[in-house]
Amino acid sequence: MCLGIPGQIVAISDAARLMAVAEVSGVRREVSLAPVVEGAPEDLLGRWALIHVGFAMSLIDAEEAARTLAALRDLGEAQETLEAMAAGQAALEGRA
Amino acid sequence: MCLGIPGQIVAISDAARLMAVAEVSGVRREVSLAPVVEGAPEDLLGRWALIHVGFAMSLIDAEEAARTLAALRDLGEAQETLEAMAAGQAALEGRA
Amino acid sequence: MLRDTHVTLAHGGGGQAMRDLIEEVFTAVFAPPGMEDQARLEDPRLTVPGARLAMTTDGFVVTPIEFPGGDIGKIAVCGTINDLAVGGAEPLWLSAAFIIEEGCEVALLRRVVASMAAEAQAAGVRIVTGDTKVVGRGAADGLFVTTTGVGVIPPGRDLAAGRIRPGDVAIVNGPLGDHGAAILAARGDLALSTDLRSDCAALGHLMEAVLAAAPGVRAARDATRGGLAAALNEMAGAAGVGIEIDEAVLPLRAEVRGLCEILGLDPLYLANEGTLVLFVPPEEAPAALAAMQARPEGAGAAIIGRATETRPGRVEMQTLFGGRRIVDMLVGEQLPRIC
Amino acid sequence: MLRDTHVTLAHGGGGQAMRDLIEEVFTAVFAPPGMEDQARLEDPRLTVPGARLAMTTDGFVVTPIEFPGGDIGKIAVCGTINDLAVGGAEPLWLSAAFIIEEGCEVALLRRVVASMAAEAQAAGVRIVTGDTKVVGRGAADGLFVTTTGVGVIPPGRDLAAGRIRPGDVAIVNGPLGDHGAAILAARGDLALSTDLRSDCAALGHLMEAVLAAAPGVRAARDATRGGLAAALNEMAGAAGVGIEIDEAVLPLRAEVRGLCEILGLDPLYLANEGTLVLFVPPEEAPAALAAMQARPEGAGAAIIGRATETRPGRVEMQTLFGGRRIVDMLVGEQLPRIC
Amino acid sequence: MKYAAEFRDPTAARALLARIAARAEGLGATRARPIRIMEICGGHTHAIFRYGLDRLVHEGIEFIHGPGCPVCVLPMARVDECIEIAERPGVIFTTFGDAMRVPGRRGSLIAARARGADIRMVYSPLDALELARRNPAHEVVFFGLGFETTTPSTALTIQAAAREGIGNFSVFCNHITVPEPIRVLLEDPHMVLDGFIGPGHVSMVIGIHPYDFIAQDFGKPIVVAGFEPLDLLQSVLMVLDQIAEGRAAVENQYARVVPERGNPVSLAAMADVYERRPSFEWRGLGEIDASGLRIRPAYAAFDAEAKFGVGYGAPGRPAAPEPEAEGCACGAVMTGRMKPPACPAFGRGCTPETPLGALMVSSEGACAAYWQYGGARAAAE
Amino acid sequence: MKYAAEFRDPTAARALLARIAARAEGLGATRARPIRIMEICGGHTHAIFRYGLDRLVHEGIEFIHGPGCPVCVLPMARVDECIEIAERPGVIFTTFGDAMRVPGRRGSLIAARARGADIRMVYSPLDALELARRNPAHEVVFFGLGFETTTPSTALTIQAAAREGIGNFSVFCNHITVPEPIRVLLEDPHMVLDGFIGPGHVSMVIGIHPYDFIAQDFGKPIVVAGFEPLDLLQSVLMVLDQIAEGRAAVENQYARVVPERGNPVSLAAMADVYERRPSFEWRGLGEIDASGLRIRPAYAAFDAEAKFGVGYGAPGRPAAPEPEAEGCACGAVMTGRMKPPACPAFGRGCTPETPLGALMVSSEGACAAYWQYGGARAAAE
Ligand code: SF4
Ligand code: SF4
Ligand SMILES: [Mg+2]
Ligand SMILES: [Mg+2]
Ligand SMILES: [Mg+2]
Ligand SMILES: [Mg+2]
Ligand SMILES: [Mg+2]
Ligand SMILES: [Mg+2]
Ligand SMILES: [Mg+2]
Ligand SMILES: [Mg+2]
Ligand SMILES: [Mg+2]
Ligand SMILES: [Mg+2]
Repeated sequence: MCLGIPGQIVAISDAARLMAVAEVSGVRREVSLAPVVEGAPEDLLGRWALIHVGFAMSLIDAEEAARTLAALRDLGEAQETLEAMAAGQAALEGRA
Repeated sequence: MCLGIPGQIVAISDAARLMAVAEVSGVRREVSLAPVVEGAPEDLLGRWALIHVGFAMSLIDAEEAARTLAALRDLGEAQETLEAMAAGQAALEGRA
Repeated sequence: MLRDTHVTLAHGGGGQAMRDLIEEVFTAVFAPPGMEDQARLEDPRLTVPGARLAMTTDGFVVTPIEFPGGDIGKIAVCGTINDLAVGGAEPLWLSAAFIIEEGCEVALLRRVVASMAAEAQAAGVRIVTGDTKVVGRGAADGLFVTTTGVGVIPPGRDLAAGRIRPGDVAIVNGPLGDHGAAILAARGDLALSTDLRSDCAALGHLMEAVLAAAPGVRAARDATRGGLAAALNEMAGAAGVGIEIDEAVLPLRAEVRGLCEILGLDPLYLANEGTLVLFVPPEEAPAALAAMQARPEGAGAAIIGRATETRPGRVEMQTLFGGRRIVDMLVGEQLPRIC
Repeated sequence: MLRDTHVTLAHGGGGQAMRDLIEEVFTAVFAPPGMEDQARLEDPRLTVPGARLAMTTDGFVVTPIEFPGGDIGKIAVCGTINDLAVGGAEPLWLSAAFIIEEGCEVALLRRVVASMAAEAQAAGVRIVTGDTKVVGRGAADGLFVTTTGVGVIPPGRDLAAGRIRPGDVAIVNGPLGDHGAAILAARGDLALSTDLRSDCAALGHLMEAVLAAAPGVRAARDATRGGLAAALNEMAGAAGVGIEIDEAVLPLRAEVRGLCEILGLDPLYLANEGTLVLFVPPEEAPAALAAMQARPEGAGAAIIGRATETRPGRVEMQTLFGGRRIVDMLVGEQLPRIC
Repeated sequence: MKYAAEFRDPTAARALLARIAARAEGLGATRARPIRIMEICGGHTHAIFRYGLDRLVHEGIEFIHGPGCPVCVLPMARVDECIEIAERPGVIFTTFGDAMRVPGRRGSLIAARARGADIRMVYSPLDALELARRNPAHEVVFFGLGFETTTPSTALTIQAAAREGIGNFSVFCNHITVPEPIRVLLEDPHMVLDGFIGPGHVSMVIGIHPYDFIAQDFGKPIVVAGFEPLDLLQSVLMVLDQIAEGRAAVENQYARVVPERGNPVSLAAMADVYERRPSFEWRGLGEIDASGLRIRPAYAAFDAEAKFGVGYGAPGRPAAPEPEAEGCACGAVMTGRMKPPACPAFGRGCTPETPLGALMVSSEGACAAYWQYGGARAAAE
Repeated sequence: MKYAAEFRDPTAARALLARIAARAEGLGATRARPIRIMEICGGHTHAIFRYGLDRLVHEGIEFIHGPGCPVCVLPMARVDECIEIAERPGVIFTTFGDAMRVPGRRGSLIAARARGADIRMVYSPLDALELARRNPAHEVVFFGLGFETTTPSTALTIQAAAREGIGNFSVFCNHITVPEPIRVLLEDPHMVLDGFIGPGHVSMVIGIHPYDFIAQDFGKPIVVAGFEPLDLLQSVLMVLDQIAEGRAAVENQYARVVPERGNPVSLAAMADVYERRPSFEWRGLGEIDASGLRIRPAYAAFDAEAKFGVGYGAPGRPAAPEPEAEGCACGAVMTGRMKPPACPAFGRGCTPETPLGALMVSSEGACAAYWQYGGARAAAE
C-alpha cells in the first residue's frame, strides 16, 4: 500500500550517513534523509516528511497543506451552515 | 577411560564399507569392522569383538577367555572349599 | 550452592545442581508450603455450600522476557489471576512451571521470580508449587512460564458470556493495545522506539470492586491475544447478540495510534495484559464504571459500546468518520504492512 | 475449519485460526466443562471435613515427542497424576498448556491429544482447562506440555518423606531406568537401537491399591529426573535417615544394563516415568509388595533396601561384588563417557 | 497526528459528500449506470473500506479497485523463487510483512518459515543491510517489492551496500511500475472506466507527468490523491468536476507531499541501480511489457537473481505466465468488469485464510477488503 | 553380558583377595609401608572405585591412580582452542560426552554450548563424519581425544573422509600416548611405585611390548589387565607374584582381547595419518616430549588446527604450559606422592561441580572417583 506517514525530524543520528530520527505520535524510528536532504541535515530538524520504509521520501509542504486544509475547512463551514439551516427548518416543521 | 565393551557381530549392514551391527545385551549399534576384518565381513557373523567408539577394535579370543575363566573358577572352587571348611570349623567351635 | 551465572542443562538434570537452582532461586522466594511433590492446601471458602472451584492455565512466551511495564513473570501471574477474576472467582493459589533455555542468565531468573512473588503478594495469591525444566540452547526462547490458578467462585455468582442481553453496556478498564504495541517496539527488530509500557496488571481486586458495586455484571473477558476484537467476537458468539462499539470513544494512546499507522496495524487486534471488557445491564453501568475509575488499574475506564439485537454474533464499529464496519476475528496473525 | 497440516504462528495469534485449532484439536477431544476462561468445578470429596486439596505442576519437554512406550502427552498426564498420587491424593482434574513450535504437524498434535485423553480417562481424571501458544520456528523444540493437577487427600492420610523411620522397607514397582534408556536410544544421535520401551504409566490406581493394603505407608516418590538416586537422596535428607540399597536385587532390564555399559552411565541416575519408590514399616512390606504385584504397573515390584539409623541423609549401596559405595545425587547432567 | 487527523474531519466530509452527490446527480449517474472511478493504489482501496467511503458516496459513484497493490499482483513463480532462495543454507531472507502470506505453488513464506527457512520481517531495506553487517557468515537477501514509492529505498540501500563493500547482501528485485498496467487497462476494449484516482505516494517519487498519457492519449481525468479520507473525497470531486466540465487532465490533490516533478534523488538512484525488464508477470494480468525493474549488471554483486541463479532466464523456469486459478475472477475484478462478491469463489473457495486469487491475498486486495470490512457479507445479509 | 558378567563372580574374587592378602603379608606390606601399584588407566581407576576394590584388598596394597585419563590431562589451552573453534560461525563441533565438563580459561564446552556454540555429543567419530555428510553447508569438527585405544578410530575416519572427498570434516587432534608419561614418572627421583597395571584397551591396539622399558630399563613389573573386577584383582596378584619372585616382566592378563603385537590395521592407520609432535602439554604434568600426535601434512585438509589456525604454533599462543591452579596438588596425586583427600582443596575449593584440578574433572580422575564413591567422605566420617 506504499504506506507513508507524516513524521517530524527530531534529531540527526548520523550526519555523515544522513541518518535522522523521525517521530510519529511519540513513536521514534531512525530514517534516512537521503531523498530529501539538500544542505546540512541539521537544516531539516523540526521539518515534517513523508516517511516510508525507513526513508524520508518527501518533505511536507506546510503551505500546500494549509491551502488544502483551508479549502476543506471552508467547505466544512459551509456545510455546518447548511446543516444548521436544515436543522432549523426541521425544528420549525416539527413545531408546526 | 577407553570404554570398551564386548559385543556380538549380528549382521553386516554395508559390506563394501565394512559396516556391521554389533549387539550388547540387546542394544544394537552400527560399527566399523575395519580393524578386525581379514577375509569376508560375513565370516565375522556371530563373533564377539571389543567395541570402542563405533569400531570393532579386537576380536575376542574365546579360548583365551575360557582359559582365564577356568583359572578363576578353580580359584573360586578352592575358595568355596576353604570357606566351607572354615564354616564347619566355626560351627564346630560354636558347638564346643 | 548455586555458583553459576548461567543456566546449563545440569540445572535440569535431576541432580544437585538442579536442587540448588530450585532451592535458591525458586523456593527461597516463593516459600511454598512443604517440599513434597504436591502442595497440600486448605481454605474455608472452598467448603462453603454452593461454592465452586475455578481452575485455569496459561503458557507465557513473551519476547522480550523483560519489557517496559513488566516481564514474563509478572504477566504469568497477572494473566492467570485475570482469567480467574473475569469468571468471578477469587484467586487463591498458583502453580508455576518454568521451561528454561540453556544459557539463560540466573540473574534474569531471579528478577522474574521476584517479580512473580511481588505480584502474587499484591494480589493476595500464593504460589504453592512449581517445576523447572532446562532445554538445550535453541530448544526454547530463553524462558517460558506456565501458570495455573485455582480460585473459588462464591455461591450464587455466575458470570458467563452467554448471559449477555441486548442493551447491556460494554465497558473496558483502560486504553487498548498498550501491551501489544509496547512489546512490538521493545522487540527491536523493527527499530521503533516509544515510551509505551505494557498494561500488564492483575485485575482481581478490580473485579471484586466492580462486582460489589454492580452485582448484575453479566460477563467479563480479558482482552489478551487477538485484542478487544477477539474478546468481543467470542462474547457475541456465545451470547447470540450483536455488539456495536464506537470508534470515537475507544480509549487509545497517541503512541499506539502512531505505531499502528506506521505498521499498518489495527489497534483492535493488539494484545492487552491488563485490560478487560465487561457487560453490565445499562442501569448498573454508571456504578460499574465508577467502581473501575476509583482504582488505578481502571483509571482509564470507558463505556465503549453495547449489545444489540441486530446481527447476532457480529461485532460492528461506528467509525470516527461516520461509516460502519464489521470488526471480525483476526485472520491469521497480524503482520506489519508496509509496502 | 482447520485446513492446515502444520501449525503456523497464525494458530497462536488470537484470531480465527487459533479458535479453529483449539476447537477442533483440543476441546473436541478433551471436552472441558464450559467454554469460559476458567473451568468451574465441584466434587463432594473436596468438602468432606479434613480433606485437603493437592496441587502440582510439571512441564514436559521430552525429545523425541513420540517414543517407544509413550509420547509427551502420555507423560504429561501420567507424570502429574503420579505427583498427586505419591502424596496420597486422589487425582481429580488436570489442566494442560501447550507451547507449540511453528511447523509442528497438526497430525502429531492430534495424536498427542488423543493419547492424553485416553490416559486421563483410564486414570479417572478429567482435563478441564487448557491453553495453546505458538512460538516461531526455532523458539521451542516441537512441543512442550505443562500439566497441573488438582486432587483431594482424604482426611487422615499423610504421606511425607519426613515420616520415614529406620527399619522401614524400600519398595519399587518395577525395573529402573527404562524411560531414560528408551529415550536415549530413541533420540537417535548416538545411533543405538533397542527394543526398550518407556515405563511411562499413571500410578494413581496402584497407589490406591497399596494404600488399601498397607495403610501405614510412610512416603512415596516417583523417581523421575535424576532417577532412583535422586528420589532416595531426597527422602534420606528429608527424613534424616540413612538408606541402604542392595545392587543384587535392583530390578534392571538387560538392555538397560547394556546401554549403560556402552555409554558409561549409571542406571541409578536414569529417569523413569512410571516408577515409584515407597517406604513402609517392615510389617506392612509384604502386603504392599503383593498389592503392587497384583497390578500390571507393579508386576516387577521388588524390595530394594531399607532405611537405617547410620549415616543420616546418606544413601549407600551394597555392590554386587561385595563392596559398598555411596549413591550420591548426580553432579551436573549425566553425560555419555566413552573415550 | 499532524497532517493526518486534520484530513479526517467528518464535517468537511459531509460537505464533500454533498458536493459529490450533487455532481453525480447532475451527471445522471445512478446505481445501475454509475460513474466508474478506479483508485489505482491498494492504499486507497484500503482507506476506502476502512472509512466506509464506498457506502458513503452517492450511489451513482462506483469505486473500481485497480492493480496498485504490489502484493496482490506478485505472481506464484516469484513467491516460489523467494522460497527457493530462503531455503538455501546460510541465507537470512528478509521481507516486508505484507509478502508473508502470498501463496506460491509450495505455499507462502509463512509456510516456508514454518518448515525451517530463516525468514525475517523488516521495516526497511536498511534493516536488512544492518542484518548483513551483523551476520557476516550469512547471506542476507532482501525481498525488494513495491512500486515506485518503494523502489528508491531499495536502490539507495544497494548503493550504500556498494559504498561500504558489504558482500553478503543482495536484493531479490520485484519492483514494478504503475503506468504500464494502467495503459494495458485503458487499451482493453472492454474498458468501462470514467476516471482515475492516482497513487499519491508513487507521484511523490515520479511526479505527476508520467500519467499524462491517461489524459492526453485516452481522454480520461486523473487526480493524484493523498491517503486520508478527505483527500480521497476531494479527489473524487475533482474527477467529477473534470467530467462535468468535459476536461481530461492530470491534477494534483496531494500537493503538500507530491512535487510536480517528483523527487530527483530517488529518480537518480533508481536510474543508477535499475533497468527495465523486457516484461514482467503480474498475477491476474499476465506479462506486461517493460513493467518491471531489474538490477543493472554494474550492481550484479547485489542481485539475488544473479547470485542464486533464479528468476527470469534461469534454467527450467517456465516461460509462460501462471494461468489463473480455476474459478478465479481476479482479472475481471481488477479491470472493473466484476465486483468481488460476484466472483463465484468469493467467500467459498476463496477467503483470506485460503486465498485463491490475488485480490484476496493482501488486505489491500479488493476482495480481501470487501471481506474484512464486511461490505460483502453485510450486503448479503 | 557375555565376557563381562563372568568376570564379576564374588566367589572367585574372595579367592583372589585371599591370595593377594597372603602375598602382601608374605612381602611384609602394611598400611604404613604399602606396596604401591599404579593403575595407569582411568578406566581401571573407575572400576576400582565402582567395585570398591580399594577397600577390599589387603591394607598393605595401595592403588596409585595414574595419568591414564585423557580427559583429566587435557590442558586448559586445548579446551580454550576447542571453544575458539566451536564458536566460529558455521561450525558444528562434535565431541565425546567425556570432554564436555573440562574447564578451560573461558569455562567448559558445556558453558560454550550454553552461550550458543553448536556443540554436539557423539558416540563415534563416524557419527561426526555422517553429520558432515548431512550438513554440507557446515564445517563439522571432531574433537579427537584419547590414547592409543581411540586414536585408530579417528585415523580410520579421516581416511574414510579422504576416500570420499568430504571437504567439510576435520579433526582437532589431541591424541596422546601412554608410554611417554610413564617414563617421566619412572624417571622422577621421588618415584615410589612398585609395579603397574597396564591399560588393556591400549594394548589391544599397540600390543604389550611398548611397555618393555618398564621392566627392562626400570625393573618394575607390569601386567596388562582387563577391566572387570576379577581382571584387576588377578593382575594385582600377578604383579605381587613377580615382586615376590624377584622378577620384572611385561605380562598379559587380558589375553582374550590383547594380542601380543596389537592390531596391525589400527597401527597402520595411525602411522598413515599421524606423526609425533615434538612435545605436548599434559594437565598436571606439563610438556612431555613426543607424547602427542598430530595430523600429517598429507591430511592437512582434515586438520582443524591447520584449517582454523589454532593450536601449537598459532600466533599469540603462550609457549609455556599452564601453571597448576593455586592450591592444586594434582601433580603430587598423579605421581603417587599424595592421596586425593590429603589435597587441601579436596572437597573444599575443588569438587566435581567446580573442579579446580585435573583429577576432579572426569569421573575417572582419582579425586572425582574418591568423591563420587564416597571413599573420602565415608573415611572422613
Ligand atoms: S474472490 Fe478470490 S478468486 Fe474471486 S476475484 Fe476475488 S481473489 Fe479472485
Ligand atoms: S582435589 Fe582437586 S586440586 Fe586437589 S589434587 Fe584433586 S583435583 Fe587436584
Ligand atoms: Mg487460561
Ligand atoms: Mg489468559
Ligand atoms: Mg483470558
Ligand atoms: Mg517437577
Ligand atoms: Mg489497557
Ligand atoms: Mg510436579
Ligand atoms: Mg513430576
Ligand atoms: Mg515427581
Ligand atoms: Mg489461554
Ligand atoms: Mg520402571
